[in-house]
Amino acid sequence: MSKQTMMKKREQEKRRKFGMLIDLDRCTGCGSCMVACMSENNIPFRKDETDKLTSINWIRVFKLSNHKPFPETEICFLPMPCMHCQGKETGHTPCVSVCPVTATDYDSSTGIVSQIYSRCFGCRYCMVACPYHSRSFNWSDAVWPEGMEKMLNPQVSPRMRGVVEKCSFCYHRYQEARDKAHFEGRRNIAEEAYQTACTESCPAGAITFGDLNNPGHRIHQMVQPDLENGGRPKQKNVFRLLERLGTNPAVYYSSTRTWVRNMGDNRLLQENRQHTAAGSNLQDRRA
Amino acid sequence: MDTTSGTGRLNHCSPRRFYLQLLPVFVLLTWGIYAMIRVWALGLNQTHMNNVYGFALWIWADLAIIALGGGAFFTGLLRYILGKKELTAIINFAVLVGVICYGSAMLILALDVGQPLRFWFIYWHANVHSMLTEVAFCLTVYFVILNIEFLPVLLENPKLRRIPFLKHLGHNTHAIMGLFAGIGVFLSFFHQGSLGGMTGVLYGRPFAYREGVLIWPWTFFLYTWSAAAAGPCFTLLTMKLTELVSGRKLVPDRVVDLLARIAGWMILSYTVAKTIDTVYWAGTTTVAAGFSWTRFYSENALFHGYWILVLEIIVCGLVPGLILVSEKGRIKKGLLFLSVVLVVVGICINRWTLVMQTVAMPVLPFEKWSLYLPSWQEVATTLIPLCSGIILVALSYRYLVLFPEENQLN
Amino acid sequence: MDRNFSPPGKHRIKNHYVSPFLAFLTGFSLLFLFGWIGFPELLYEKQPQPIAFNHKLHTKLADRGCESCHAFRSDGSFTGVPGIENCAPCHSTVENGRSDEVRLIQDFIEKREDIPWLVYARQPDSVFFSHAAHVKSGDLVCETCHGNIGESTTPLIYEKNILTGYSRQIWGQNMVLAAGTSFFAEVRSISAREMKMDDCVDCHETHELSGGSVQTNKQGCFICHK
Amino acid sequence: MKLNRRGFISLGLGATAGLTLSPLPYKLLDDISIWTQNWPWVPVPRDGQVSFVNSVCTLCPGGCPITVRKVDERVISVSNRKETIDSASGVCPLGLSGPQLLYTPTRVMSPMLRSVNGFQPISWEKAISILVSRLETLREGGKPDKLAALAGSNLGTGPALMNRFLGAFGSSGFFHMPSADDAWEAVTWKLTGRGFVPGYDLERATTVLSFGCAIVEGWGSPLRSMHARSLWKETGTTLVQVEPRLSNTAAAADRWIACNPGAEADLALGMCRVLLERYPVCRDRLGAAVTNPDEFSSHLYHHYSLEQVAAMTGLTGSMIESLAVDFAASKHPLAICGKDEGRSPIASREVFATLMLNILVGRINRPGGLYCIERKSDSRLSANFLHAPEKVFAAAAETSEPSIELLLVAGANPCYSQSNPRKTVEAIRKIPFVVSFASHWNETAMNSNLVLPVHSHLEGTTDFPVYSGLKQPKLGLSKPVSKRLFNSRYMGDVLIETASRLGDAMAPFFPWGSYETYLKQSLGDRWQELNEKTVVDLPQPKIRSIPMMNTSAFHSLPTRLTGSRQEYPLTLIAKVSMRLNNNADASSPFMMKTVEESVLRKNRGFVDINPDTADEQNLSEADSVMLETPHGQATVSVHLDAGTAPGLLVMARGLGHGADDEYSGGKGTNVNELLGEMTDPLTGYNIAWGARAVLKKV
Repeated sequence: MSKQTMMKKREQEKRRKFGMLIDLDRCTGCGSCMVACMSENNIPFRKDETDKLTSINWIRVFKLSNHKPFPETEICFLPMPCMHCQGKETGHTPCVSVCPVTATDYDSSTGIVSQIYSRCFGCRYCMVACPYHSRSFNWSDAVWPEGMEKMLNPQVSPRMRGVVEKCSFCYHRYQEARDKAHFEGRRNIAEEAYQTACTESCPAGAITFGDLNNPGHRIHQMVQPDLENGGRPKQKNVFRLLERLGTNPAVYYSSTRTWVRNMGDNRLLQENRQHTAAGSNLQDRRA
Repeated sequence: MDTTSGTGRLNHCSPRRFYLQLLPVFVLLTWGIYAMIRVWALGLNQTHMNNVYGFALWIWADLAIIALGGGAFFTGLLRYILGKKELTAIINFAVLVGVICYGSAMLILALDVGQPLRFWFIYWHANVHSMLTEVAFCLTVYFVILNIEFLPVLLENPKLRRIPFLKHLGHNTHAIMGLFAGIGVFLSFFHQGSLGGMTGVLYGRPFAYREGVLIWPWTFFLYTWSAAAAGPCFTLLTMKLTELVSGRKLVPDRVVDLLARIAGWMILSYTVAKTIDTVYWAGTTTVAAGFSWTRFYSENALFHGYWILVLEIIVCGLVPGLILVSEKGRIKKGLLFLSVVLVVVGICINRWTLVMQTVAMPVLPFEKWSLYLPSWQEVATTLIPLCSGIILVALSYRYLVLFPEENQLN
Repeated sequence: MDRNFSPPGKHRIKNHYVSPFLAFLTGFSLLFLFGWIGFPELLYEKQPQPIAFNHKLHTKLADRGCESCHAFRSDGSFTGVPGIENCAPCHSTVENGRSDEVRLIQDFIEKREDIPWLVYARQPDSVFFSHAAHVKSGDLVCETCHGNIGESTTPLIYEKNILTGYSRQIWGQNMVLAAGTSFFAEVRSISAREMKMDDCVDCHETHELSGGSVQTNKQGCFICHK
Repeated sequence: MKLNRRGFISLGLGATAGLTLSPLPYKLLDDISIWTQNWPWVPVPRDGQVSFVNSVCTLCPGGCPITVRKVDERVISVSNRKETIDSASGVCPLGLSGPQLLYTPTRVMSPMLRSVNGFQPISWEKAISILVSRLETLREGGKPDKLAALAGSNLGTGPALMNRFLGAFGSSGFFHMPSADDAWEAVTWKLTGRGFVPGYDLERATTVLSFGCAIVEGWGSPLRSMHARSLWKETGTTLVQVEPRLSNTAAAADRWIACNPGAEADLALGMCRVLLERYPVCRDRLGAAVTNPDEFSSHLYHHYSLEQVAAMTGLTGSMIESLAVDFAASKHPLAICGKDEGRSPIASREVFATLMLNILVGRINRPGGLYCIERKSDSRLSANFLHAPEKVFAAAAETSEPSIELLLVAGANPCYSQSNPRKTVEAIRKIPFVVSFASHWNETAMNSNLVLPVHSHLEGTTDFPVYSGLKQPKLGLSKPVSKRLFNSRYMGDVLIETASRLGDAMAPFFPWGSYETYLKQSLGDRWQELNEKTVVDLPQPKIRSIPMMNTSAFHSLPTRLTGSRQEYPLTLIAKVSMRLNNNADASSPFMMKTVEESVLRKNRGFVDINPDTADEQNLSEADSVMLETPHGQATVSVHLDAGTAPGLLVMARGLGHGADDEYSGGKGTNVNELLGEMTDPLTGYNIAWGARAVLKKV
């Protein structure tokens, strides 16, 4: 391939910004995304995993409640991978900007925040910087029981003790897809050629993954990102977590329930009163 | 005995007695070193840190120690650059305290990283956008400078003076000490600041985040300022303790008074600045993030309550400040040293909240506060600076001339 | 002569000391030389390849050159070092009873075991290297990185760095120089011959494959890392 | 020549200088950090040829299609890849755990014989001869009927072969773990003389009234139910969930009816009465379906007035009325039953009530309604419902001279999954010789005398019929995705070989060389298609019109929980979650990792309790208490959950496994131990849906 075409290819690549939309009305909290992620990304497991604060998870499912008494109670499950924030100004992601050794980095050609285990030296500044707690630290050496190391995925490098890890949007699948494209002399990568493990595994079809910059991709229509304003969603009922901090996540959520959307960000007391008032109109569907 | 120490001191206890007195400290130190080895060998699972408490006791200790070590650069500034000659009586000691603090700080940093063998990445693969990089660089360079500053004091030791090379070295370094002090001040300004910057730039953490000028958040300047205030206080405090232990007067009152007065003005002005910062932060910065500042102090009031603000700003800021700037206050030595202690405590609390509360408090509305209790390994290792500090001061006091005017005073 | 007879006491009486300068020089030269000569000897462990493979011979016989054995899979991934199944068809029986051939057949082909080749260009596990990107899209020939290994008749002794486990040299040092003749490339090609990330970076930069990362103005880390 | 201090110092200085000017320090620094990047104890998975194999997941009766990703010979992950991203896909956590369940060290790696000092590995040769000799002694003793077998289900060639084996040997003691479908068959048998199972047309229904079915938590065929629910989001189908707690399904439902536990049938019958009173058309439909309409109506009239039903269900009369009206008003209303995953036997009243409700709204064998499907399986297999395994075991346990002397267990784990497991263990231990065919160590294998390793779900070829509520039953074929890791065999092969060794009496009944030939033969012409597609439709003999039925047998009043309200003021029920394996075997390490802190902490299980109830008991979050029911007791912690009805205790299923798996064993409590038994008066199956309970501070 000549230099010009390579340049063209890169230009066209630069425009990519991968993102995720999770439909909270569809999510049932089954946990498939978590398991699929573990088995795809060689995430270690310990004999006792009940201490969630030292447990390594690339995607966690939170259980939200409207805190009303029985039987007005409502719950909603919220899966949370790494938000792959674009940051205040592009690339100034909370974690990326603080890493002293560029072990984590924002790639403006994919919008993905990378984490390199062989570079990370475990200062955990990025974990402190991340308001979503999306990052986990390898407090101990991972141990796979006799024989189980056979199921490790060669496309993802197992981590050593003392480094930070997090969701990579299954970037290795993008590498895989690009490999194939290179081999076949193509440049474009089809939407279905690069899907994350959690997206693929969700039985409820609650997760949509794709290129936010590509009008052809479903997520673009479902979110309608305002790319001038860090990709703020224009679509009704679509929101992002902690929008006010200006982290500009690439992970979007949607729900028709007001109280759920309110859970997505912090509000001052007076604001809360208004919103809960607005939220209550949804309670009548309860017997 | 006298010959062993060249300090011209007459009543000098026997080495046996000297080291016996230090024995408990050595024991404690050994415990710390044992813990240190465990951490390096077995990894950070030896601590009680977790994915929420990425920073904990150690980072706090670092921030506090470096702030307290600030006495070296600030006294240096006053002595060599603003030419306050009388401070010669305490500058050596200030530098020693600095060396100890910075040495310990670097040791703790080396403990705190998950991959100690990759420590040099921070220099070689430095990301200039990171405050931590700035800290690492300034810290290292300044540590070297401090050692150079301390060298002449070391070379005062008559045994070493016998070697002409070292003798000349000593003299020449003395001559250019001003230059080093200058560089030291410059570096300190930055790394003390960057330490404040470390939490100040975290725009994902409304409790810690501050606006500022250029790349520097307000905490950047507040940290330098508070270090300049607390450093001298800590120097005075340790000096006082040495006096108590040795039972000898080491520094003339006028020097103490001078240093205390300056420190007083610093802490007072700092308190004002800190108050302005807090008010602005509470009224503007946090509101933009959707937090009413009361949330930070009411949701987990027992551990992170309003009491912190009162204690930090009024009890440990305003009060000692007023005492130290007033002639009457300084006359009463008891009162003077009480306020010195308060300032030191205040700075430690300030660093504690900015590290601990920042991570303890959830940012997502549906997450909970989390609390943390350090493991014995963390505590033990954090005691290393204290122990090594005591030992080094004792040794230096015995074998070196820390207080030039000591003999006139006794 | 008379030294031998002279009583040992003598020396102790007129004990002249080593001059500091001489001492300095001794210390200096000792460790300087150790660092440059002795240390590498200790660091690298020479290991022979399991079988004295003759590339030249095979490339002559093979119809599709390197790709006959080092091929792409249909999904665009690269097989790299061929498994034993590539050898079996031709080496079914012992033809010239050379020890290597016998070993090949008895120890590996008959046991269906892959030959534990020592790979000079082995990449760290954290690296994702796309042959497709370099060979297909980038139009690079194998020699650019692997040098003239194809013409070798006997394999180069594998010098294993006992700390890192990697080969001391990528065949023929081409790896570094492939990055284009920047000054540092030249220097590295002489001094450190072990492959480093900088070698990749240099090459990518000379081909203006930059952008991506806001932090480094280079490509994003995930271009080559997994 | 001597070295004085100065000389020594300059030597040192020189050395330092020399070192700094040599590459040593820098190279060392670099290489040591590279060493930390390749620590020998961090495994490096080998790269290789990636391939995908389609198969069917047989880990639960759902039989979902899966695609297994392999690298060379290694199984890496399970997915459900589709050509288009829009088409429904996904896999449940259990299915995704396939690779872990394949490679786990808890696999049975060779035949194991129990001796005084634990299990000892033995050869297949020895194992089979032991089995043969045991059988011969039975035969020679003239008591072949003392041979019994327990299978996981009564579907497919495996159980059929087992049944055939017993038949040939001269024993009628073939049992299987009873299922919801068995209960349906039993009930419809009683009603109409023809047993059938329900085929719910979830996809086309417009209102789904679910009596505690955990639609999004693994009900029926889990993926199918999940997909249906997602589909409803688009089609606007209303899901009405009748359940005493805010389960994930209730949360996902459009309407949650917080009905008293165990009162589902009462609610259904109450609704029936409302319909009969309000709509003549319903009365006509009743007349068309039932031989004794008046008797039925008067039964409802006497026992199911709005007030009575309100009292039983804890709902208001108006609510019940509106429920019935809305239900009838919908275009394609469908009532479904089967609590939790809908796999364990359902109370006959519940089946009956659900059936009647669907009859009254005229949705039998109609689009979006309830299809009556006659199972292909030999109905003798399923119809001997009157002696359910627990009864048999109980008998075996009680009688002094055991009624079973040799028991074969295959694909079942009664020592965990059966009600009152402790009693089952006792019973099993009383049986002189127990052989279990198992791929993994489980509670039953632990309590057997001989354990024979069978292929795991990714190692063998097996046919897998799937009914579990499907409108169109399927036949799946699981493929040998991975090469066999251990010395395992097909149960079929073992039976065939054993038979041939037993000589002419048995051999002729097993003419096939191997299980696979038997499988191919029994699948006949469908083998080819099945082998390609892995899933095909089962020919479904629908019962066009149900024979007129007599309901009188069902006019009994509901079975109540044992134990006095004074002694046991609270009620314990179980909850299911897809994050735990609620079937016979233990959850995978991955699944255990997803279990919430409010369900398990360290080894302590939790029960959900309403905050107000907790106040009354003055308990606060995570307090540990002694939970007692008439059947057993356990130490648990409480989790305050507003979604739980007052007076209710909810404990997760799938915990408290005993098998020595460090990742799932000994964690939490097996709720079956606390629920005990509640025998259905008509079917004899255990239908324990809950138990009276009391909390005592510890």
